[in-house]
Amino acid sequence: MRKGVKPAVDENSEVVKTFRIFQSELDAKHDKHERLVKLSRDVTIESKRTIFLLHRISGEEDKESLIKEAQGKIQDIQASRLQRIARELEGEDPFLFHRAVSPGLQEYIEAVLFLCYAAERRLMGLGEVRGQLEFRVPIEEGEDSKTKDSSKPEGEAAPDDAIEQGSLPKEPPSATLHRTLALYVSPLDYVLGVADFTGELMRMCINSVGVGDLETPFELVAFMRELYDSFQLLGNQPGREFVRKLSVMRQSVSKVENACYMLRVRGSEIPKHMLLDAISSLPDSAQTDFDT
Amino acid sequence: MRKGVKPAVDENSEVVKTFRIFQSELDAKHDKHERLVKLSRDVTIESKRTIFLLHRISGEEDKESLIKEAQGKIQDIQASRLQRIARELEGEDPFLFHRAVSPGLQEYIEAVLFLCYAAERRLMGLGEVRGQLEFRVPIEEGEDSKTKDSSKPEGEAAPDDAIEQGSLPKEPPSATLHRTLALYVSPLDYVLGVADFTGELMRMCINSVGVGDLETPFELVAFMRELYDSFQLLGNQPGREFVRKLSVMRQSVSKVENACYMLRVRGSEIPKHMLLDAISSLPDSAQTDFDT
Amino acid sequence: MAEASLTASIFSEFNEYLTNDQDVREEIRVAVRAMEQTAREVMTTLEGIHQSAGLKEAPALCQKARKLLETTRSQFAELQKKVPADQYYRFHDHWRFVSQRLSFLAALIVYLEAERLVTREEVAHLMGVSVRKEDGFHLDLEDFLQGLLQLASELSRLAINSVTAGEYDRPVRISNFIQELNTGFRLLNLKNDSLRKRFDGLKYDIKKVEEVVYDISIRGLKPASAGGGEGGDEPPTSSTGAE
Amino acid sequence: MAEASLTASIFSEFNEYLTNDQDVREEIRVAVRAMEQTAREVMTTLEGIHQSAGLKEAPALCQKARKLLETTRSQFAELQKKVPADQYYRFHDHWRFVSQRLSFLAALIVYLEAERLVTREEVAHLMGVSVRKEDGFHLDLEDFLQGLLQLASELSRLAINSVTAGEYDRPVRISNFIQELNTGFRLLNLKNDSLRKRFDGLKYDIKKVEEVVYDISIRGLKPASAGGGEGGDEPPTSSTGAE
Amino acid sequence: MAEASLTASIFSEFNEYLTNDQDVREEIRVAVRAMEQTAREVMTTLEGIHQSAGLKEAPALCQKARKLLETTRSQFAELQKKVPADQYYRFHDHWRFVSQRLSFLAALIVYLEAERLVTREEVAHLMGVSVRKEDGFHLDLEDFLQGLLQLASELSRLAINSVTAGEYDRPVRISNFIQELNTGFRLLNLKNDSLRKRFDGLKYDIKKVEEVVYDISIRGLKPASAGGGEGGDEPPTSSTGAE
Amino acid sequence: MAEASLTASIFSEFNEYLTNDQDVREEIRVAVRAMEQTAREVMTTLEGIHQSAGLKEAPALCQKARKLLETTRSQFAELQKKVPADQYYRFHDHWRFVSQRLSFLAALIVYLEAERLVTREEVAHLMGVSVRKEDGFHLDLEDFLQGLLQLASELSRLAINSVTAGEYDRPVRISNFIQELNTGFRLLNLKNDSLRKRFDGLKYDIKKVEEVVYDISIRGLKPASAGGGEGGDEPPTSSTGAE
Amino acid sequence: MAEASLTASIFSEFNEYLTNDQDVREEIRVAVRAMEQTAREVMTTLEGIHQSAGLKEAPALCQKARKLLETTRSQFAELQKKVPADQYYRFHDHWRFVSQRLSFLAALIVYLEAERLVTREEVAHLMGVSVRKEDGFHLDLEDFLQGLLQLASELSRLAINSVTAGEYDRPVRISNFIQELNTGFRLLNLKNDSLRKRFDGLKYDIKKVEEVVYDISIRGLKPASAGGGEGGDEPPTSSTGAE
Amino acid sequence: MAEASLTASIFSEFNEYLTNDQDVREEIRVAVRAMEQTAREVMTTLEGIHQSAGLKEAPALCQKARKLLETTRSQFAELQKKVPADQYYRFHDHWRFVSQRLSFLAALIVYLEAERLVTREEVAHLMGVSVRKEDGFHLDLEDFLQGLLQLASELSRLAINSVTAGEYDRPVRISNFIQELNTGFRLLNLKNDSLRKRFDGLKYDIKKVEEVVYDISIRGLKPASAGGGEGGDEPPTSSTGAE
Ligand SMILES: [Mn+2]
Ligand SMILES: [Mn+2]
Repeated sequence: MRKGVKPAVDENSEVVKTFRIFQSELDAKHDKHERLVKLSRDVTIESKRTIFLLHRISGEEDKESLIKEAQGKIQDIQASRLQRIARELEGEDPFLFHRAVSPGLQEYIEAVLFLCYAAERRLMGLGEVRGQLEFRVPIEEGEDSKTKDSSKPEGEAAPDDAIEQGSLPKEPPSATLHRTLALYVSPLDYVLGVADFTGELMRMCINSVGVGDLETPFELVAFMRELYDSFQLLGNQPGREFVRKLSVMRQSVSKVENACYMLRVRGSEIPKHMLLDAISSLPDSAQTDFDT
Repeated sequence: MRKGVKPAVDENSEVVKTFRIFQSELDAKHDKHERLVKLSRDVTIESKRTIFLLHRISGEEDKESLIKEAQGKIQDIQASRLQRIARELEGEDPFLFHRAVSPGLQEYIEAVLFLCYAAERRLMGLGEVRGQLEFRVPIEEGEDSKTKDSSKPEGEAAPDDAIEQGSLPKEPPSATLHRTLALYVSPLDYVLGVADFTGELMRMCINSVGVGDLETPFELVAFMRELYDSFQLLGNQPGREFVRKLSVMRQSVSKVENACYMLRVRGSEIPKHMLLDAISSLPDSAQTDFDT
Repeated sequence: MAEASLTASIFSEFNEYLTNDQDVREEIRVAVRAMEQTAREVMTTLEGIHQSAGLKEAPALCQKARKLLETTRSQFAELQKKVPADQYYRFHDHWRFVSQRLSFLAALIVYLEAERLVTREEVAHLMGVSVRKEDGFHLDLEDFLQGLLQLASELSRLAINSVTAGEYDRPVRISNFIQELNTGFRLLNLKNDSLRKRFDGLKYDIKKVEEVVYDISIRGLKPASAGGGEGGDEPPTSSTGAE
Repeated sequence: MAEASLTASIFSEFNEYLTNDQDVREEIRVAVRAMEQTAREVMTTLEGIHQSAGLKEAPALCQKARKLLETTRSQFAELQKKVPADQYYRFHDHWRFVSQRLSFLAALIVYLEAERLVTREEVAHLMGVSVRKEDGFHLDLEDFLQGLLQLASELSRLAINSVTAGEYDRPVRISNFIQELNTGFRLLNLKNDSLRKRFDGLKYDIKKVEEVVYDISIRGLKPASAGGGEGGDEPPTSSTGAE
Repeated sequence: MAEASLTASIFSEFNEYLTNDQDVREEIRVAVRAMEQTAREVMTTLEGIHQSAGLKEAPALCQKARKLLETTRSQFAELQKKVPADQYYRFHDHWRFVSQRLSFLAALIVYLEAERLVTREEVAHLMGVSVRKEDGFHLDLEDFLQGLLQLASELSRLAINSVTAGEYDRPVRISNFIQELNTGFRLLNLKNDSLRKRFDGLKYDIKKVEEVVYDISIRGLKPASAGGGEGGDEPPTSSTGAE
Repeated sequence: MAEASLTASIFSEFNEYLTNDQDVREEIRVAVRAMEQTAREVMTTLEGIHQSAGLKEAPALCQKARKLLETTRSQFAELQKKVPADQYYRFHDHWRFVSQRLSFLAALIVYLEAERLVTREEVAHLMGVSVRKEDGFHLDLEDFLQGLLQLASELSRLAINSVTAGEYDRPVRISNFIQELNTGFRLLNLKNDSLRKRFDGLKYDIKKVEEVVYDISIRGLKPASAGGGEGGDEPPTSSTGAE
Repeated sequence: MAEASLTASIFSEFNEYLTNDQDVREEIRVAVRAMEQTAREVMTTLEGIHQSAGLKEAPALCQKARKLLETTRSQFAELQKKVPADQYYRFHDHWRFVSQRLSFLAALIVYLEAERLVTREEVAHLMGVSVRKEDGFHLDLEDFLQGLLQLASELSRLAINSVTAGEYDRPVRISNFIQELNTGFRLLNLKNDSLRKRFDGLKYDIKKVEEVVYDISIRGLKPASAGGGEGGDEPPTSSTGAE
Repeated sequence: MAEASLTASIFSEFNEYLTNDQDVREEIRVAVRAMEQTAREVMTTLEGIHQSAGLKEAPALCQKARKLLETTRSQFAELQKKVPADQYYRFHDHWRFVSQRLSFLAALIVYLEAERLVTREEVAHLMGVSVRKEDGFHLDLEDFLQGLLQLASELSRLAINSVTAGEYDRPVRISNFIQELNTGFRLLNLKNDSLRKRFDGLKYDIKKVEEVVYDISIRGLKPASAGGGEGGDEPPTSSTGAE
């Protein structure tokens, strides 16, 4: 990172010697920070794309294939970026680089929760989220001591072979020695991820109104109220972020309540079976997912 | 100001007819406002230049000629822009366009006070300021009623002949009938002008330090403290402007006090006559006026 | 020292001026507060029109409101006494809000009574002031216009509530009226000020009323007479009637 | 030096005072946090009314909420012990928010149980405090009023959700109740403070409920009994009856 | 001294530059104000389409609007003259708003005339500017896109009003068009800026139009032809009539 | 309707309370304004010490200032009458500023007269109020401390001006006094509030005075007696002695 | 309902976590407050060096300060117990400020005693913590660096006051020391954070000290030995001596 | 559908544009960071001139600094490649700061080497960019001027330190140079922006240098040659010596 031409300093000075040590320590930290910020940004982008994909579900027919695709994407994120983040953070205080990693992690949690809800209509717990972020990695030669060269990212092509996800063991452990590498997920990141996830539920509701699904909105409003209640019970946690997200959540719940209200009010005008007929004849609104 | 092509509206509608009246009333007001803003801006620029000029005074030798030049400039401002403003405002509630005119007026007051102080070392009162803004104008034909065409500014060349300043009567009234046209100066504008004027006194002090004038700073600090005291007695008048200017004034006084302090401290090192000798040998700092 | 007292004497004159200024303002504030109280009472009375049974009682409510509003005449007279001649705009900010409010209320009363736009003269007359700046204490044009924009807002709410009360023709008439107001305002070259900002809000009021008219139309509830001379082909009322 | 230590002794006396003050604040904060926790629990319980099946369970929910709310009595008693006599307003900011919240919750319970306005006495009684400032620890009037405005907001949400749950008469009753609240507040001479600001928001709650009533009216869902004596020509009720 | 005057001459050159800069800004402001006036007049003309009888007159209104809009060509030419070559983005903020507005108006005219999306080239041509940044004075892409989002909003309003005017096929076509716009915008990788914010609002326009289409469908008001090439099974209008 | 009027009667009772409250505030404001005027007059009198000849006249100025300051006794008595018993802290914000100011002025007078720290009792006595919260109307400790910090600021200015006036020993004494004040404040356990913030500013006042002392030291202007027992090798005093 | 309790149970786990978190933070805050108190006392002691007679007493003051500073060892041990293993950076913000402060104080003591830069190891040892992140509770490098920058600021003040006290050689030595510090810091690639911001302030400290050295030099007060090996031609002391 | 995919293709083209824009910004940021690093290294080198022995080494330091500075040529070339033609001002904020910094450094080097003002052409040449806006990537005039003001500040510091180093003629020459700069800037008609603000600070730099010159003069340290062509009557050094 540093360049060849250097300004003149007296390298014999005690102070200079000391600061040279400080310099390398700070540089190492900043460099790692930069790498993590970049990885986190990538995780954010990929997670957003996964969410985007799940919003394309418009009925039972395309549901399965889209969920499968989303699962694939999530596994990709886990195996590549997140595992790399885990390596970078190995042996570090997990909170030292928290600010660098947190945005990506929260977005990932949002995506994985949304996937789980889309597939199984339930809230995925923190334990399960964490379980999916335990990687089995082969013990490299001379790695019994915890040394590792985290400054050079390993080749992009390889990781998929080398890694198995904790939660999805595809094959029995091979003869090579393995160890577990866990990416720490803080409860706060999880909870804030849940808050964002509520926003996606709101979009899912509006989308399902668009495709004439008259059940989902009412299911969603109940589930979201539950989340909101639980969240509210946590109280005004310190940190502006929490308060802000609680208020965004209130707005999301309110939007879904309004949507249900409109459905009920509109639906009241003609008998139900008529309504369904009428709805199926709407212009092709399958593309109308309002996700952003 | 309005253009030829018009959107279609039903000109027979009562509402449209009414609003056409409103339109012309509003347009007239806005146009006058615009003209006044422009005049005020010009007054500001010219006043600033006058102040700039007065800062060039570096001793008794150039003082007289520069003051003369500044007086000429002030008379120009009075006879052209300010008289035009007075015409625009004739018969109007002076506060209706106050916001348009006030910045220029305040800057003008600042300039005229600074000129008076530079020439006579005293504060010019509001009465005197007002007196200089009473114009004797010939009564135009058919002008016995107060009508006037204020929308068209009169030719630039003429005014000097037609107008005599209230405070500087150059010749006895001629045979043509005259009337007095007064530009209203609100006490608040005057007081705020005084505040800005203090800022110029501060610059004058720093300049005089630069040219080795050891008396002026001490004179100025006394005068400025007096102004500051008087100002402070007025209290926290409503309006942020007043409070802000009071605080700027405090800073100016403080700067001048610091300058006097430095002069005293520096001057303490060698006997006074020596000091003057030494100072006169300084590199030519005549150009060093710090005005901005 | 002589000089010191010169400066001091110049300033003591201002102190007097400023103190006097504050006194005047204090008196104006008291006068304006009374007017605001009146405005609130008129508003409370007219709130009745949004009640379920309210529109039928509109004439009675208007009469009562007019009566209450009349007290502003003496209140304005009182205010006028406090304000030095030719200094209307020096203190205008103090009563700007209440003037707008009263203009709105007068406009609402006139609309409810006659379904027409109040004139500036009417409002000024109600307040006992002039319409012309030249006469000193007057009704500022922009305040009057602000009042009209408040009227539009209130009428969009009335459109909603008149449907609730079963009056299906009123929203159509309100829609026409607001459209006309809109056309009027569009003639004005507004500066980038509070009036312009409020005017930008007018489009939301219009949209709201248009949606109400839409709801009525699509359900075949729009009275044949209401749409007036537009000659649009009415929605097939028969089919709705057949429901 | 002797003088210096004099200064020191004076200041160390001050320090005692300031330290004590901070301790009091710390204790108050702890007490208030417990009250906020209670308030959150009550709120979570009452949230149930927005669920589809919730309104039917309202009595049970209210009973549970009342029970939870009762714990605030001892919590207020605890708080009261921390606050030095005559210094209620010195520390008022600490519990201002929770007082408002609890007033709101009590008002909501009373409304759900009896569809009427809670009185200040009831709320004060529930909290175990006085209504009179003279008694030291009391329920501040403005806090109580803030609670009522929060109630209006919650009821406007309830109006929406009760339609979703198929209760078409409730919005009409809510609308009447909020109107009444509005009339009450209009009588008050509010300062330009946070209460006034919140009150200005009331009109949006009213408008929202009016729009709900509008939506059910235009679709003929408004029960004949609800609107009372309006006698307007109802939209084709037959179709609703056919559901 | 010689050197001093050299410095002076260098600086007086700099000064020319800076003074000129300020003059340029003033001139740009004047030019932009004229363009805003034109935009307002075009808008007033096109407002006519929302009137009951307006859609029938759309062709005439469009023709008139086009004529008015043409004056912007010379206005843009004027503006272009003020802006030094290659400094478009130095002053862009000055005309950003009016560019968006004019893009919207051009898009509305083209839609009303041909029910299709205006191209960026058309808009640029109308304004007499280039579409390519390389050519200096051009139509900024983000401004153009903002204009399209304003179009969506206006069309959702038009959908409502065309029902009121008895045109039941238009909302369906508008719905298809807005959906397409939405699909287009979703392809964009928008930053978190004002464009993204405006785009987030698009979904409400869509929802509104869909509700109109829904309302028409369940009442059997959707003309058979309207759904056109979509191949959806049309709502059997007979069955609705049979209700 | 019966219920409505019940609500009305409850609210009108509230109104009485709120109106009364506003009246109290108005009266307090008037009383405080008078006190501020007095404070300004005292300040203007004491400003004299910064004039070249001022320090010599300090005793006379202090006497005059003391006399002026005495009027605050009756003003405080007046204020006290307006403030309901036990509600000192409800309205404290109104006179917080003027209390601090008057504390400062009293502290300045005492310093000028005796070069010592004023006590809280002295200040309270001057104002005719108590020092104990228990007695109702009192001098708030934090207001008093704020006054002392203002004193430090004023003295740092005085250090500058006394050098200008040729008094070279005063800055040294001021420096010692401010250091002592600093030591005192360091004993306090300050919250993170405005007092702490003001205290953080004290170090700049100290630094400024230290720089003044530095300036006179390095130029050999510091009187031998002033620095007390330091015994440092003085800069060539002979040259100063030659003046 | 079963599902509801699933979500609820997931969340109640967090509630526990968050409550526990708050408790930990509260305990940390208490511990940190004690450390801040210690730091204030050390600072108050070291303030003595700025007093006229202070520098002579520096050794005694340092000894006293060292003793006081030692109590932080047990305080850090206490703090360490509160902080869960490996969560140093989770709560770091709480003691960041006091760590910087203590680093500064240790650096000041070491400088006064030996006129050399304190090492990170020394500071960590004084606090009883490690220097290596790996060991859990340690001295953060950036906190240590912040402390050094605070030292530079304090030394620039000391340069001023040592002149007042007649020590003319000290500023020169301070200047050299700060220059060296500056060279060291320039080697670091600082991010755009608070450390960088503080470092930007270093240049003002340097300038201040340079000005003091200038004042001494021009008056011929710089001791021959002080300038050390620079070999600059000293100002003609003879001419000054001749004054 | 066909049309839909047309829309899609249009939009995907738009998307390319927007994505590209974000990439460009990222690349620019990286490029600028490298330039800032270079600037820091040049600065560190030039810091040497303030050291006691530094001025003698100025030529060597300048040579070294020039070498380092040369790398900015390729860095600017790199940057230039990232910035699309004619969009200089779209991204200008990214490199505004570093341009100013580099202008300052170039100006400092030239001053140290030749004691004259650098020209804009020289700076632009050093950076490998044009001086003319028309050429696309150029050196913005205001950035260049900011660099000159930074130079004035640095020179005022150098004046102080050159006295410490025993160079008594340099401050006089610096004073003349800064005066000239001031005269130049006063010719400019500056807006009320950051440049004006920085310029307002120039007068303090001037005052500082003048004080140094004053100090030298009264002590008879000003070399006869220094005042050079000004023709002022030199201070009779003998007379000072005679003191
Ligand atoms: Mn999201
Ligand atoms: Mn000025």
